[in-house]
Amino acid sequence: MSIAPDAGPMLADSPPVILAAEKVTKRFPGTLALDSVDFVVHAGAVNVLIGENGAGKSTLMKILAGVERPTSGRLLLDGVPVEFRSTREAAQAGVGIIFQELNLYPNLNISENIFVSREITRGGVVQHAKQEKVTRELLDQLEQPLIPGTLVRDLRMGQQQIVEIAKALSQNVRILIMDEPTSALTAAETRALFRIIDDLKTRGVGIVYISHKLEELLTIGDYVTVLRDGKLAARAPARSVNVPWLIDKMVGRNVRPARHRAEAPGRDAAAPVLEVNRLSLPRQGGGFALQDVSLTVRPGEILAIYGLMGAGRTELFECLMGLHPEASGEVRLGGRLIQRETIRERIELGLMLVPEDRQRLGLIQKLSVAHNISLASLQRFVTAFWLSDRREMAGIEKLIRDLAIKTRSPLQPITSLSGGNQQKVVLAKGLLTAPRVLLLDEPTRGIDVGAKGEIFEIMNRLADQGLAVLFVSSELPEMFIIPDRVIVLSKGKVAGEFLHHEITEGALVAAASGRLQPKAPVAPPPPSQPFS
Amino acid sequence: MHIPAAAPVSAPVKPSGLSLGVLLFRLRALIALCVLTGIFSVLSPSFFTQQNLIILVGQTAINAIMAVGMTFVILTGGIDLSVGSTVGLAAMASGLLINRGLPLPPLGVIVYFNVPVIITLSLALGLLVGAFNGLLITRFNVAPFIATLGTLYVARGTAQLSNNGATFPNLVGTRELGNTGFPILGAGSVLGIPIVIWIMVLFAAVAAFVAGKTPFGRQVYAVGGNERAAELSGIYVTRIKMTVYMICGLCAAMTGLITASQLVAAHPGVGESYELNAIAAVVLGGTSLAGGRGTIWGTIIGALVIGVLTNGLVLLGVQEFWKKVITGLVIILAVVLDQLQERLQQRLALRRA
Amino acid sequence: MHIPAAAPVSAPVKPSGLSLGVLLFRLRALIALCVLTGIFSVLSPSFFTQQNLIILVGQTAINAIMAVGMTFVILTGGIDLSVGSTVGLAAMASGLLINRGLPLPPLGVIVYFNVPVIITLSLALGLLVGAFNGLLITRFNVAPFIATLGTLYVARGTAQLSNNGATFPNLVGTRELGNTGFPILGAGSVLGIPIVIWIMVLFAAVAAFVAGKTPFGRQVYAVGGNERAAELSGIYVTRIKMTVYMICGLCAAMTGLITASQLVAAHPGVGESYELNAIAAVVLGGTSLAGGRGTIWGTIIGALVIGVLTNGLVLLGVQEFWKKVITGLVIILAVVLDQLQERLQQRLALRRA
Amino acid sequence: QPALAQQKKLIAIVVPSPENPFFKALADAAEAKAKSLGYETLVLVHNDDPVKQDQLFDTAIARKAAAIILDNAGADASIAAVTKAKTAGIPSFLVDREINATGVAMAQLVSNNYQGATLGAEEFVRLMGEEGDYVELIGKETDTNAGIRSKGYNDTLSQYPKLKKVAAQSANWNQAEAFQKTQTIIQQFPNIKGLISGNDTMALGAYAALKAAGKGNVIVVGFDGSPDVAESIKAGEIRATVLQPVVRLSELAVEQADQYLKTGKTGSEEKQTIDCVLVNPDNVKGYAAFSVKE
Ligand SMILES: Nc1ncnc2c1ncn2[C@@H]1O[C@H](COP(=O)(O)OP(=O)(O)OP(=O)(O)O)[C@@H](O)[C@H]1O
Ligand SMILES: Nc1ncnc2c1ncn2[C@@H]1O[C@H](COP(=O)(O)OP(=O)(O)OP(=O)(O)O)[C@@H](O)[C@H]1O
Ligand SMILES: [Mg+2]
Ligand SMILES: [Mg+2]
Repeated sequence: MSIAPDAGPMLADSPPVILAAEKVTKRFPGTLALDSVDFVVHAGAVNVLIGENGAGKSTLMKILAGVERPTSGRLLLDGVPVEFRSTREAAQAGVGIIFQELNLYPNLNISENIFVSREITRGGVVQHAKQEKVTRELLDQLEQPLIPGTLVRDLRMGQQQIVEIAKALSQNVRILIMDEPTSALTAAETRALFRIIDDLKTRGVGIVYISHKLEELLTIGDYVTVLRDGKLAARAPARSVNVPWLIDKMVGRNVRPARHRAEAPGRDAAAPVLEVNRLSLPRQGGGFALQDVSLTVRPGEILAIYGLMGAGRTELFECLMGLHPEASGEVRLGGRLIQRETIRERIELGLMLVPEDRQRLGLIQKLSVAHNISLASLQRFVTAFWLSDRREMAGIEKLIRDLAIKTRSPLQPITSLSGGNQQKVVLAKGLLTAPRVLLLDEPTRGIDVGAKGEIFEIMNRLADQGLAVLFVSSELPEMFIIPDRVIVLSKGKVAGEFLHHEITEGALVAAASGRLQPKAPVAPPPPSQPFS
Repeated sequence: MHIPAAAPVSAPVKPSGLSLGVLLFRLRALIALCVLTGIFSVLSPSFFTQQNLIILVGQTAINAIMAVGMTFVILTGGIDLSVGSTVGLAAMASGLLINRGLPLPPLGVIVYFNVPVIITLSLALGLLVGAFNGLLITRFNVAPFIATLGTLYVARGTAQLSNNGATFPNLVGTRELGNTGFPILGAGSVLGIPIVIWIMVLFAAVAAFVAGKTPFGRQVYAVGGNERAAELSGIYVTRIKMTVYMICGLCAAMTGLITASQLVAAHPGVGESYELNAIAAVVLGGTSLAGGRGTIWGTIIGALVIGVLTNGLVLLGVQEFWKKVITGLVIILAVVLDQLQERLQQRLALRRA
Repeated sequence: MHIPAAAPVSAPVKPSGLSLGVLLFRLRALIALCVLTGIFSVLSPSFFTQQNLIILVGQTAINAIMAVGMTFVILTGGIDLSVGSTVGLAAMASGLLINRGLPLPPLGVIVYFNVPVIITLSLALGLLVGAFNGLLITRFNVAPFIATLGTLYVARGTAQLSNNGATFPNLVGTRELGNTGFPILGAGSVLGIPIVIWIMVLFAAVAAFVAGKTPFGRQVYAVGGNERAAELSGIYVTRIKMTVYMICGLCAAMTGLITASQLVAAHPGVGESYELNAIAAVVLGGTSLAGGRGTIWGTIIGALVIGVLTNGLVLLGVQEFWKKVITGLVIILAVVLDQLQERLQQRLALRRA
Repeated sequence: QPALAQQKKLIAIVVPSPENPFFKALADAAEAKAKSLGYETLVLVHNDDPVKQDQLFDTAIARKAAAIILDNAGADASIAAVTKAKTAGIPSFLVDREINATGVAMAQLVSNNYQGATLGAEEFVRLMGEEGDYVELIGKETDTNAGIRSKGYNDTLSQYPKLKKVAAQSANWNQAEAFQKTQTIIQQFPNIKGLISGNDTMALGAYAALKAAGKGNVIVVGFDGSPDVAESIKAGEIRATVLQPVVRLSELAVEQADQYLKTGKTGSEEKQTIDCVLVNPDNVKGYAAFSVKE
């Protein structure tokens, strides 16, 4: 098989190749997603695949898993040419995949999701009990105490991703493809996953691992393959490379690392734009999703909400948007009390949420990129009583440029965009409404370093323009750089609040896990207090 | 955001999971059923008599059997408008086979079958119609609504052509030809219960088992829940869809045989607009037309609601036009009641919080 | 996985975006339309005559106008089975107002309106029926299928009760009462083109504009595409849904008025099972019953396909039963043709890439 | 073929629904007659939808039909269509059902539904022995003939105090519906002695239900005189039906149409009614497709 220029070192003492893609090219109408790419999967190793959003990673994986067929090029299984005409055939060959966009059945429960089409039966009867037992074992491995009988519809993103992983683990595969498996996982959950990956390695399973979390890649990766614009950019053993190398190979240009911007003078004097006072939200079937949450945000401030999954961060945002009428407590926007306002009214008042689950809450899959972006701001493009195409398109194209959304034309169906670019589209929709307070729930999920940098830059820029930006993230590293202030939620309560200079990993983790006594909320910070 | 709201109620309830009480409570339209029964029992002395209840259930059976098949189709997110015509077609087939036999021109002979064979052949015809629908929907991916609408016309037309618009009368068969006994299907009874009812029970029980306990059943729900995911996780979506439409065709044919047997005649127009009743029963039973959610027992309850209503209104001798109005209102109220009960449940759930 | 496949074709195409040629080519069922027209022109000399074409389009209009309203409903992912009954109800309303006037018991007077007012009132009634559907679907979140099925019965029953089953005859009005001229709506013509056709064109044009060019239209597509996402983007889903059902009711009422005016009589049974034709037109026109995809012009083509077929088969004097069979087959073929053409296009697109 | 069509004159025959043997016989007879008189024929079906009927008339006009034989879709709702044809110079000859207007149609030949109903009722009375409970099945209530027949029945039956009508329901001319409704009614009134039906299809459905319930001896009387009921009468099940001389009707209509086209006048006044004939075991042997030889 052909060897890429700098692939020399890695073939020396490398374990055998199970699956190889040779000169694989994939054309979509109007896009060349893959351009004669070579890729190999080593047995008992973690084969990392990285690249910018839209580089072609998922497409390549879909080809390995039999979802898509290559326009040209071929696959070799144990050196023998093979053709996967369906995921079924791929699975029979021992290829398992965890898709980037979750593929679950909301109407079925966890164990049914895991065993669908591979049910455990006796005499043609499905052994639900048995399935649930196995499911519980799998979930224990993943350290997720979930009830196998819960409907997947009622799970949140992170939990759904766990189910996907469990599903893949339940079928003993020779090759396991993971397309951004940790995008919705917390540090703890990720660690659990890594333990499992190590275990799989020892059992000789070849793992393909895609992620945009570069540090993570280097910790578990054995071999790194970099794609750029559908071409093979580089290959190397993981130990021989570092983050700057990765960034350089995948982006080509040097990306400005996310920075904490210089504080704007007098910001702290300004009146708070958003005040939340003793917000509480009961959870169905007992307990509170949120309990007496109070916080204030000033114009031009970036406030991060940190916490573990299930901490209630998403609910906090949902309450602010008015999705939970049963919530109690008061919310003030620019001093004005908000209670009965509809979502539209809140948007017009300058509140905008970029939801965490882009597929279910963010996108209209049947509309084009353009129409998705303008959806929340149509009124602004109305002349007389119809839409002005020209003005609408102008607004849309500006954002596509600002956020560097990778799409052939604004009229492309949204489904044809890569995961990360879809995320950008949702963000673009939010920005087009010209909000005063922007609520970003996991805005950097599934976004490449370059784009992440861009998004943080945008957040900084918006803050400089006087916007208040609240963002939820499960990524510790992000906490140290961008936010002026971090509020940690734990089990629905405010478990701590830290100013930029106070933020340390230990403190955040302690607070998130509820081990730290919440000090009296310090917000708003005293004007004298200098930022560093 | 009523989508999640609906979830707890109409999710495929696993009997194993919860007590029968809860199960019943969870079935849609049950309240409506009780209320209606109550009202009619009060208004008409002859309603809540054993005899009438048997007749009522018997009349319901015809619709229920179709609805059972329809449930599978709707669970996959499809729909079958052709059931009514299939009823007519199967009826005519049985009529033809009994009165005329099967002419085999090449051999220059006419073959007469005995009743069991005739029934089998007519049911097979139903399967065939279903397969035709399935083929259109899977191979040529025609939208189920359109595909089955087409079949609705084709099958009806064929039924009418089969005897050039005329009825096959007096389907008693003759001893010499050994094809007597067809009327028993519709008129006979075992242990005092009409055979029709036994058939309904059989179909319902088997269907409920298949839907709830077999891999096929799970996969039907899966296809309805997320077809693309189903494709990707190796389910033979095409095969599943083919099968559900064939099941639906089979059930419709069964209904056709029963009506023919009851009327002791095969009328080419029989079954017209039955599809609406069947679908109504399914939806009243809490199955979501979007697919993926619903139960067979729910469907049976739905069919009973319609059955009780029709029977009761006849007993009260309500004038035809008022019948229509009342039927409409009840159908709507049945579901509204349901929604309210559901919300109540949620309110309570929160209260408990 | 035809879901993404279909997207590029039937996504709300912005005419500005592409040349009319491409637009037409993209409209579903167009091929079927051309083929049919061709066939009939050959088989029957009197088919492709100006006179017959006008008649044909006029007959299509009745269905097309309903279908236009139905398109909006289906775009939101809903369905309206009650249009047929609404047609009957509106017809009876106009009949009542012309022949009997509006009795106001309290005042002990009977008010007679002139034709424009009568038309307005009847249309308003249509809006009312739509609002009723919308209310059930949004407030009480009853599944559209069931809600409108209920309304189907209620509205039909009411129509029949309105004159106790009888027809309102001879709707010419009287000069003294100043309510003459109603028949013109159905019989009159402007510039040699029947008013009916002008109405269809008007409705279609306005609808196409609304669907393609206004925020409302865009939001209709959004609601059909992903209701929850739409809601989060600040769209008043409830309001949108209410509106589409009211539009649908209005269009149905318009059809009712036209038929009453053509018959110069209001028959309580008029419009029965029209809903199927309307829905068929919409789906033939390439609108997805799942919502979010489709165009008004597609619907018009769909209606024309049905119209040409009916008219052509009558001209040829095809025997009734065969008519059914052929109609069914054509409906199916129309869509199959479409699928093939679509695949071809994609193949080409890839070639070009 | 088209060339030929130009020479031959066209007669359009518009009927409700060939699914009902009654209308089928009507259409067939008319068609046969017209062909024998050297016309081309075009049989059209309106399924009781006046709008469809109106459209069929448009088509008939477009086809330049010489005359239209019509079994209409509504006494009032059909006037416009017939008028339209008249103004287009096409004469309409109505059979079986009248319209509520004169001077638009060339002829309206109807069997005397009222007289027929009276006939049936009298036979029913005789069979019942002038006493006992009975049920009436009414046709589609939006249908003129359903009303006339019901009236004919009741005007006669109400004269016998010992005859008690325990239930009256519409079964919309429909066999299966008649079956279910009868099924329900007879368990409500287990000891009914007779059932009189607005047409034969309903009578057949009703009798099937009665027989299944072991009440085969209940006296059932129908209306139309369809072959199936004739068979049933032969088998001693249904007791009697009222035969409408539909074959005669439509033949007459075609003859008058022919005469009008040749001479410009029909030779008979517009409204013509022909009396119905009772069919019962006595004369059923002489029955053949909607006609009996005494
Ligand atoms: N079905 C499709 N039709 C058209 N273009 C497509 C389709 N699927 C993917 N593409 C294009 O192929 C390119 C690669 O997409 P892919 O999903 O592989 O990117 P990716 O590397 O996975 O990005 P991300 O990190 O955001 O997931 C993108 O430009 C995308 O727009
Ligand atoms: N312990 C729990 N029990 C039941 N439901 C939970 C639990 N934790 C979370 N959920 C549900 O999951 C959804 C999202 O949870 P939540 O908003 O608390 O997570 P989060 O803090 O936003 O974390 P993330 O946003 O990273 O998923 C909510 O609908 C919530 O009801
Ligand atoms: Mg990807
Ligand atoms: Mg969250």
